[in-house]
Amino acid sequence: MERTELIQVLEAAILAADGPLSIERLLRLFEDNDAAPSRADVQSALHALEEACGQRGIELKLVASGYRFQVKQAIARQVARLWEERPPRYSRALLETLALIAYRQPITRGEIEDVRGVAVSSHIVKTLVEREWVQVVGHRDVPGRPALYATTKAFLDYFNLQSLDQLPSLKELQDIDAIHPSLDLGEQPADETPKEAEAEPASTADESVTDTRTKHQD
Amino acid sequence: MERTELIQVLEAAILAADGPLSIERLLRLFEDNDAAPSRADVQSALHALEEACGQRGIELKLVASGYRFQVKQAIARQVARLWEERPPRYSRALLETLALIAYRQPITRGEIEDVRGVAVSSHIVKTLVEREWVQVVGHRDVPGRPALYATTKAFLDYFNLQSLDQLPSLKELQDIDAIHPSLDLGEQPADETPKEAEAEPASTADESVTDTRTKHQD
Amino acid sequence: MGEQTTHPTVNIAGNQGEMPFAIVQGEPLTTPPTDLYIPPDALEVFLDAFEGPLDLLLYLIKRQNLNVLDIPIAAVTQQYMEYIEMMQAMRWELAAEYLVMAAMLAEIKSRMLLPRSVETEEEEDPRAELVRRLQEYEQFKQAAQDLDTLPRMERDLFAAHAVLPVIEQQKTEVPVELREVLLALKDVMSRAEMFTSHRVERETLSLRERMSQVLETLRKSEGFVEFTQLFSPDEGRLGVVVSFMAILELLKAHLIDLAQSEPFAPIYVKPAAPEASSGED
Repeated sequence: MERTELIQVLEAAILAADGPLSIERLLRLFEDNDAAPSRADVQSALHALEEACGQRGIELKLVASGYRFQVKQAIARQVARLWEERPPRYSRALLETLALIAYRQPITRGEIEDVRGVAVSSHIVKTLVEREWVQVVGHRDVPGRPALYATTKAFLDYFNLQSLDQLPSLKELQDIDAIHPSLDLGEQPADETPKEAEAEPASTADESVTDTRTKHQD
Repeated sequence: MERTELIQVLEAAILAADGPLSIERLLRLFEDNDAAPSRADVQSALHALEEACGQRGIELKLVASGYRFQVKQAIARQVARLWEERPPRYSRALLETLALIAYRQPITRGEIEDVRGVAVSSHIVKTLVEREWVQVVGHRDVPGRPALYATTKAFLDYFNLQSLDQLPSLKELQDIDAIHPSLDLGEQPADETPKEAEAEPASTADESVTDTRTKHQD
Repeated sequence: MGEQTTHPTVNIAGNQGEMPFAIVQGEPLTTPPTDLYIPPDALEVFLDAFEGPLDLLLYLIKRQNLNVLDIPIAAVTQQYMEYIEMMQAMRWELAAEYLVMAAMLAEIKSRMLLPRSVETEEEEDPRAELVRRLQEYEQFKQAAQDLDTLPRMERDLFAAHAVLPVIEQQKTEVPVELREVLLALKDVMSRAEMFTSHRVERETLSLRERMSQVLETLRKSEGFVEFTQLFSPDEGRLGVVVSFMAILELLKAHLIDLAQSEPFAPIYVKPAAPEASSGED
């Protein structure tokens, strides 16, 4: 198969698909083809496709479940005017629950409630499951066998991520020893964090927010 | 607005929209823009976009309600394989219709509906005819002159049968679970045929379901 | 629920007046209350603004720019209690979690007051557990905010799609097993209560097949077919009988007509229709 043709088919397939397409799925397009391209061919073609987007309004993006084309961020706001409806906003409760599932998975509802200090409404869990951001991956072997929740690839796709690694890192916990070194609590791992932590505990949180925001505004 | 940017926004908008976009709708994207492009600008940009597709897998198409990108015809077949993964299945309704035509031929759509108790969609009949499993062999001489359907040789070929005789009898069907999946039905002796065929050939063809039942009760 | 109304500003000191903290009767409250007095109308909004006791406590601590690691437990407890009492006075149904926290604070406070026994080494700071929970909660509160700022679909990102054109002569050759067809028939027959018949149907099928063949022959020849052409002697007597039965059957069903111009002249078979092949369906 000609490279030009390969690139065209890949472009068309990714655009025609309902969701991101993995390399495996793309390779299967050529399965019965006599001159089926190799994985390396496909990867190189995808690379070419990515570069060809330079002057275009869209870009090729690799997210958790594969490749998709998306509107370039620089012009997304302009394009967003197509839709009258405002994009959905999510409550703090939902986002906190989602964050706990993302960072602590697999996790039970009870464990989420322990951290948040309040009950998690079933409505929130239902919404997360219905959006296919979260799924039950098993049950904890304790009385009641509570469901264990984990995030899905669709969650990563939605947030433009390839893997959980790409989530913003959690703010470090500080040891109370930093204040009272005499009291050895023995619970938390005594790493090197306390020193930096001492510096300015409150501000780090705020800075990271601003960082992320400015990063994605341009 | 820069022409390059205009082209990018138009491309992104048409690709991001859920349906074709009219020029009016595209113009509205720039409504509050100080340097809003004119209609002529947009048209010329669309033209440029169209030409830029030369080497791509997609093309810009003007359909009744506006512009959309679609996969080029030449590679559409290849791209369509994306959806082949899940082999399509015929509906129960289609299989029942096919079975009734096989066992009760020649039969009209109305007669099929009588047995099934529900309307037979033209889509089903069309599919069976297109597949060349079923053909119209005549018309019943009643008002409306409904088409009479029968199975074809292609039907027999597909199911690896030499003749309809090799289909199990209705009675045997009751024990279908006992029938070997490969349906090696060719062993049945054919010599009793004439005698019993004589018995009452007419009734099955014309008379309604209930009639058949009452008449043939032993 | 909007961010503006739900996020108590984390960093309070000297950093006021950006976004309204809450809107009460149309008046924006840009500054979170610095003392304990909250306008009664604002109280509900205020409570709504918190995601629970940990969130409220965190707010109380941050508001005074205190270090989470070194909470002046007495002062914070007092403030917390005052909120709770006020809310109870307003007869709001407080989530049980708020009361549990009140009890926990009271306990820590009393333990802090107890004189330390020197012998017990490595005694835990009574606040340790609370501090751990506060920090942990803060961690995820922050993570949730970070998550919210990530570019995401529908809001910042839009997937690009092209449609697939109608593919010409695309034959969808759906595989079907005979067994499936038979099962379908079994179903429809049971529904139609056909199985009460004890007839053997095998013969009928060959008869029916022949009927279809005769009709097809007629259709293909587009008119008259000579009677004898419908028989093939090489099928033997059996085949001839079946063909004959089929023709009789078709005659009876008024699907064909026989025509003969004079006695002993060839018999012709034709479709019963006035016109041969018109108007299907």
